[in-house]
Amino acid sequence: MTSAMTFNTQSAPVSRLVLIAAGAAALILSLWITGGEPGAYSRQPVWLVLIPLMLLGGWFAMEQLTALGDRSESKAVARAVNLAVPTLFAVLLLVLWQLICTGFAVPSVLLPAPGTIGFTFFSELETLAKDFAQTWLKAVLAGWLIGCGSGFVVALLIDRSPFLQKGLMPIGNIMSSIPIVGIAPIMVMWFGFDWQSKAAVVVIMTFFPMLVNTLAGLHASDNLHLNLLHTYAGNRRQTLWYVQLPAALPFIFNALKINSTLALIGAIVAEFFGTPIVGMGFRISTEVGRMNMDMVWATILVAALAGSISYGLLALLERKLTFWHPSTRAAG
Amino acid sequence: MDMTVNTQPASSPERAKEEARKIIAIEDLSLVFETNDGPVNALSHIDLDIHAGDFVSFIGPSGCGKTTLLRVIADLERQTEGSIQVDGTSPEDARLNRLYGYVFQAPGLFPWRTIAGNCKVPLEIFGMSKEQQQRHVDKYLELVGLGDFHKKFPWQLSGGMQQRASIARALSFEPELLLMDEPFGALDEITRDHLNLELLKIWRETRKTVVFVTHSIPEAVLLSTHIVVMSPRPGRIAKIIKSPLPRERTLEDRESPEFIALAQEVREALANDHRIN
Amino acid sequence: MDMTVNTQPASSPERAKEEARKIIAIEDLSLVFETNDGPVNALSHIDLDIHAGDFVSFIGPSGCGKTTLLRVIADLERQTEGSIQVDGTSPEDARLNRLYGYVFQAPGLFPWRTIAGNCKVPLEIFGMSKEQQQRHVDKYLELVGLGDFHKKFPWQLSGGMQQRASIARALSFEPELLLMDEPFGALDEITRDHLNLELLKIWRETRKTVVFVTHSIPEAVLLSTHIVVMSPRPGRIAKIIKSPLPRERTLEDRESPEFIALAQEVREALANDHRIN
Amino acid sequence: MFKSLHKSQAAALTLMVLALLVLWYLGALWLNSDLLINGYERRNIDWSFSQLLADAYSMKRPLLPTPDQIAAELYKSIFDTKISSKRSLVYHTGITLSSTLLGFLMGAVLGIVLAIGIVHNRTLERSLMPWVITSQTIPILAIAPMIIVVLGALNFTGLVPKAIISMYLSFFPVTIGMVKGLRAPDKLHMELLATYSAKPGEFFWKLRWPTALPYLFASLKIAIAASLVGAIVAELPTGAQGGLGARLLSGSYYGQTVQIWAALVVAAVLGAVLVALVGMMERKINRRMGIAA
Amino acid sequence: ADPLTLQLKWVTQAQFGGYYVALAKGFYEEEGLDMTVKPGGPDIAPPQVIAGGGADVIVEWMPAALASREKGLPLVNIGQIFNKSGMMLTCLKDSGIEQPMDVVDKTLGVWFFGNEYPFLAWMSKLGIATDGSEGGVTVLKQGFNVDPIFQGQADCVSTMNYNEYGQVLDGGLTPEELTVFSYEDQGVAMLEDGLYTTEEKLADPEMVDKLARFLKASVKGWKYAAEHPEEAAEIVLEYDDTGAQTEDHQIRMAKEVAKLLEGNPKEIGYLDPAAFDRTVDILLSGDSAPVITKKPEGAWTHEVYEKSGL
Ligand SMILES: Nc1ncnc2c1ncn2[C@@H]1O[C@H](COP(=O)(O)OP(=O)(O)OP(=O)(O)O)[C@@H](O)[C@H]1O
Ligand SMILES: Nc1ncnc2c1ncn2[C@@H]1O[C@H](COP(=O)(O)OP(=O)(O)OP(=O)(O)O)[C@@H](O)[C@H]1O
Ligand SMILES: Cc1ncc(C[n+]2csc(CCO)c2C)c(N)n1
Ligand SMILES: [Mg+2]
Ligand SMILES: [Mg+2]
Repeated sequence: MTSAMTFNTQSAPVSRLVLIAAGAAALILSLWITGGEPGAYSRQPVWLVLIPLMLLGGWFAMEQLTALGDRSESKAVARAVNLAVPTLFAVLLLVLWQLICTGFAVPSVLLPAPGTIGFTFFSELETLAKDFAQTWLKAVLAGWLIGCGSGFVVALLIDRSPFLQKGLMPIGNIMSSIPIVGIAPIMVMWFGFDWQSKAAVVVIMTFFPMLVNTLAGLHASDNLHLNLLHTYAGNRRQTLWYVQLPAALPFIFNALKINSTLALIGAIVAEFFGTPIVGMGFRISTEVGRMNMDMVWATILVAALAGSISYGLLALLERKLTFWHPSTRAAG
Repeated sequence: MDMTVNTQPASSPERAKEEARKIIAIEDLSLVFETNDGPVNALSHIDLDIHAGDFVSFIGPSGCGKTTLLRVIADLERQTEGSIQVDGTSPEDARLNRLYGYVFQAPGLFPWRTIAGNCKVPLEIFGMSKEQQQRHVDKYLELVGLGDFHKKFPWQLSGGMQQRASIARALSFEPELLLMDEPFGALDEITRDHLNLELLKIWRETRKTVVFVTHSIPEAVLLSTHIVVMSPRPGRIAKIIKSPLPRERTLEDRESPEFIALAQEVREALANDHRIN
Repeated sequence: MDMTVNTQPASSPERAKEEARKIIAIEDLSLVFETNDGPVNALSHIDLDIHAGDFVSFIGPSGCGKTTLLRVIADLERQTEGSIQVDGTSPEDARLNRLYGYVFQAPGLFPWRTIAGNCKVPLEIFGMSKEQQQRHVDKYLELVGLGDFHKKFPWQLSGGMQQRASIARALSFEPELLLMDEPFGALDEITRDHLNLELLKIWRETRKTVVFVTHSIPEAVLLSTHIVVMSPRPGRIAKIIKSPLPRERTLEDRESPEFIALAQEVREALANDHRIN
Repeated sequence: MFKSLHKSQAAALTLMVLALLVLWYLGALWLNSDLLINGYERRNIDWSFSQLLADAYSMKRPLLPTPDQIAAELYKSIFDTKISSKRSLVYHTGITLSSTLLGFLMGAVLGIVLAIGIVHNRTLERSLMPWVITSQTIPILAIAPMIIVVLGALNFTGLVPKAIISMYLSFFPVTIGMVKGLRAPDKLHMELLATYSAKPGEFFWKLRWPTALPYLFASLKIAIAASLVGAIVAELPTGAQGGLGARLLSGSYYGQTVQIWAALVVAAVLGAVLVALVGMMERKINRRMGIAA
Repeated sequence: ADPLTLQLKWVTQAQFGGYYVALAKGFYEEEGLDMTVKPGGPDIAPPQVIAGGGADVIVEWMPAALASREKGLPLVNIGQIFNKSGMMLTCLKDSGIEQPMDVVDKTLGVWFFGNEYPFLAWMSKLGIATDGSEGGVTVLKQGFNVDPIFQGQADCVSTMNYNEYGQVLDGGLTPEELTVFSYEDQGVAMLEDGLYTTEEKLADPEMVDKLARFLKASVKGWKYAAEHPEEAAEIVLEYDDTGAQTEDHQIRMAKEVAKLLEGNPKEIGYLDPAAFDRTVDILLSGDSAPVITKKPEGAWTHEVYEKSGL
């Protein structure tokens, strides 16, 4: 059992690190050989051999790093590995992307190279920041807060009323399977071009996941715990506070996390249907039309960063608040 | 089946009222669970009186309705027929008056609270002052041998320690009536012996009434003033045995002839209509 | 602590080899769990030999390492020091050779399989033919009193019935060595008695070796040829008691003076260094 | 008892739907009357409340159409039009449905395969898992046209690019759910199989897979709804190739509010039906696995 | 027959009637072409499609085509179909807009996605700021329709005279209630629908030959469409996969589009170098948001036109 479940590598940590370095060197080498020369692969397909080689080297390095992390007893090392492996994976993909773009001289109007995107990202920070403020700080945040908040409150309100639940849940389920994109033009019609209409789309998108999850969470409390509160003649508020809410926390966080990515997508989609001339959705669709694909991808980068960071922060908060949950304990 | 308590005839007019207040009075009580497979007769025509200061054990094979009967007393389940009075009122009123403490078969601690925090839950709900809470919790955690574990979380403790914590929680608000559903089932023999003695001591000193579910014949004999032997399908009372043992008991009593005879009586009552499945 | 088996001195040169093959040989074995709070000495300097046909019980307070020791034998845990041989090979090889059947403390049935389907899991994995599977399953479910419950799903059975099914599952592939971790803990006394007798019969008839963990002194005395009394912090063997009782035993033996004396010996060994924590 | 439960569900639902309808009509009056009054005043027409009422419920380009207007449009484009006609909503539903289903299938397979990889390989878990989550933070609508253009360049046109966008949205819940599910087996069950020295394949088929099935179905329900969203999103940039998304877009393009709402209603019903179908499959398998209904 | 793919700039509608007529009437077949016409959509950028190899020739507006050229995608105009611009800004008189300078402080709906250059050029010419600063205009990215003018969200909306302007009228506004600024009249008009391909494709004589035949058949289609707008509209409706277009609407569009074909010094399809220079000059003169930074070289060719024998 023990042997079947743990990673088995014989090599010592030092030789492992050497191998990792070798993998990284192979990676950089291949980039250097072909990187500067647009169209190198089209002219000399031999160089393509480097790509599987590089992927193999990278994979090997990741495997070694993983083994290192799994074996190490120090928490710091484990944490560093947890960061390093996905980073290496991303770097690998980026290098591959860069190599293909330059090596095959892919037109930048089709797919810009990551280097170009990175450059644009930093040189256009100001524009990107304004767009971010418009779309994320206003529409997404407001919509997310209102949507999650109202979903939570409604769940609390109908938790004890089977009648309301029976009536509302089927409707809620149908509503949550409506593709929100369809609602976006209507919201623009109703709430105008500015961020309010985007926030409205976000509210609708986030409301139902929150409602459904919170309700499920409130029903997920241990029967024994409910019985216990019953024997104490605890009232509704006490039952909620002592039993139901803590048990619902993992569900609530689940919805918060899902919603954090949904919200951004919703806001950007809504901007597709009309907006003032600022915002991430506006930027994307406008710059596609202007063939500035580097700017498009820089905006996508901002979206991915914002989404990942908010997801990560929520996950962190979740671990803090649900430290007692078996899944959190297993992970920590 | 029609059986009344044979040792303390509740209906006898000559019983001195002051001697023992009737805490639980059950008359011809039945409970049927409706399930997909059809009705289950969990309890059938139960008659039982329990008086203040009694220590009553329910014993019987799995599925005979011990837990169900305890839950009816605690207003966690309602009978489908017959009547029950707890401390002269309905079980619901008794519950609302916070008359009893219930120890479940499983510890049922909140994983998000420390051991001390768990014991404080009822105290907080009953609106006890902070210092008083602390005093009670300290006292009862000490009693069950968890004095050093205040700040641990339930999942950092063994199953037996968790069960002890749940007992401390039930004791902490000093209810008049203790309802305990196999509280010591998960413990090793020595710890169980120790807690049996502690429970006896608390019972003697505070003159509480205890209703206790167990699978262990020696435990039932050691602790009880009355042993209610139950039998299944439908769940009913097969026999009620009054213990001749004095209130003061020690572990050594288990070797005494009275003890062994009583245990044998219980064993026979149990075996009487037992078949395996 | 350094303690060797006092009843069957493993190192004694005069032991007749044929008399009993050594199935388990543990020498100076220790196991330390590394936890966040620091290391836990679950097992410390264990020396123990178990011979073919023995029925060995581990008894001791909660947390003394009974389960851990059983898990080391089963290759579910690896010692940090010392050595262990199972049937002359490493525990891992013994496991790969499917030498033993393990009954866990909880039933651990698959909820998506019927009772019969659950018993078939090991047989399927061992590549037994369909009819043979059916024959084995029929036989052992009958044995544990579940002959009528083949097609039921686990959650349609009481806890005790589930535990019996898990015993049938371990027996079904007729392993030479049975490792049982408190298999009867969840059963009521009568059912427990019945299964104790069945287990004794199987053991006698098939000449299996059984290693058995229990909390119950009478059970240990009733079943075992050797009782290993363990004590906690660090987990170690406090005493190994060889039973003078014959292999043929009945429930009535529990009233015999030898039985009572042996139980008292175990109780004293247990009480010797027990304190409540 | 079962019956009365059913009855009260129907009663509750009816009541809610009725309440919703009343709110809807009130909302339509409230939203549309502003526009109308503006129009009256611009043209200096005297108007009465009854006229406003009549006009608000029969506008050609209302801010909020009434349910009966939507129903009429639905009737017209579903029953009064030949199914093969491009004006039939059934035709467009068929287009969307086919890419939804194809995308759902691909997403489910991809999701399961990823989850199996992640559960069985630590390196995959560490390298892939964070990016699986990040992938969903990329606004799909932003990359949808690019995917379609790039795939078009590779000669994938019509159904496949749309299905790939559906797949992009639907693989995620499946991966997350299946990783959870494949890790759900009790430690006890894992150890039990270890005592049988079971092989990895046996661990998978006898334990991990059955344990993961409930998780799989829970995520498949989310995935099929996401897949529908993906298909509709993918129909927006290629707004001229049919499908419910194209109906939404052209409705928006020509200010045909009623057409938008009709397409929305059909999309919602389609979503509900698809989720219900997955639910039915779940119940069927649950029954076979003996899990209580 | 030789396969050839055309990518349109927008959804199937009478704006592209000529190509659909040529397709339906078999003009392409006559020229030995196996023609595929791909409709576009709100987020389909035809230059991207041709860069990815998804089309051989595209319908595009000149500013967008020249912008792509600067971005490294060498598009070349091989034939100009529309000779006049149909784009205009339609404003509510109620908002107090009579003169161009009246738009100051108003909210204007503008199409982006590469269609914003004429508007920006006009504002630049008028000296009105578009970045939201004091004394400028508030610009909205207009969605797919003209609703903002009905719902009071904008004072002016962008319209094509052959399409959205009609929708404004359909929506209940009368020409008397509206002020219309046509970019053509304002002197900032740029060449709209033209046919573009890449330098790479033009280097292949066989492709040039195919394109010449394509141009010839297309122009034949356009002439037919201009003469028979009702029939052209009918044909367009047949090709519309969304089933959302209406007959009245398409007939009107076909008639209006026919007017944009007029004014070519030679045949339809001939790119007047003077018109090209005008467009380039306007683009270069815009000081805000430069579309192109230098005069493009080789951005058009008459090779295909001449080879087509028109
Ligand atoms: N909620 C319920 N619904 C249906 N049947 C129930 C329910 N609760 C208990 N039962 C049934 O009622 C009977 C009595 O159950 P109960 O739990 O009281 O037994 P018990 O004596 O406590 O058994 P054990 O010793 O195993 O705890 C059993 O047959 C059980 O299956
Ligand atoms: N995986 C583990 N990690 C850390 N400590 C462990 C682990 N498993 C067991 N222990 C510790 O090792 C000691 C022995 O545990 P073990 O389960 O063997 O006790 P036991 O004798 O079986 O007790 P019980 O009678 O309660 O089952 C205990 O202190 C326990 O807390
Ligand atoms: C999002 C969006 N972007 C641009 C246009 C403008 N546009 C592109 S092609 C064409 C011809 C119209 O018939 C027009 C107007 C639009 N309408 N919607
Ligand atoms: Mg019970
Ligand atoms: Mg144990």
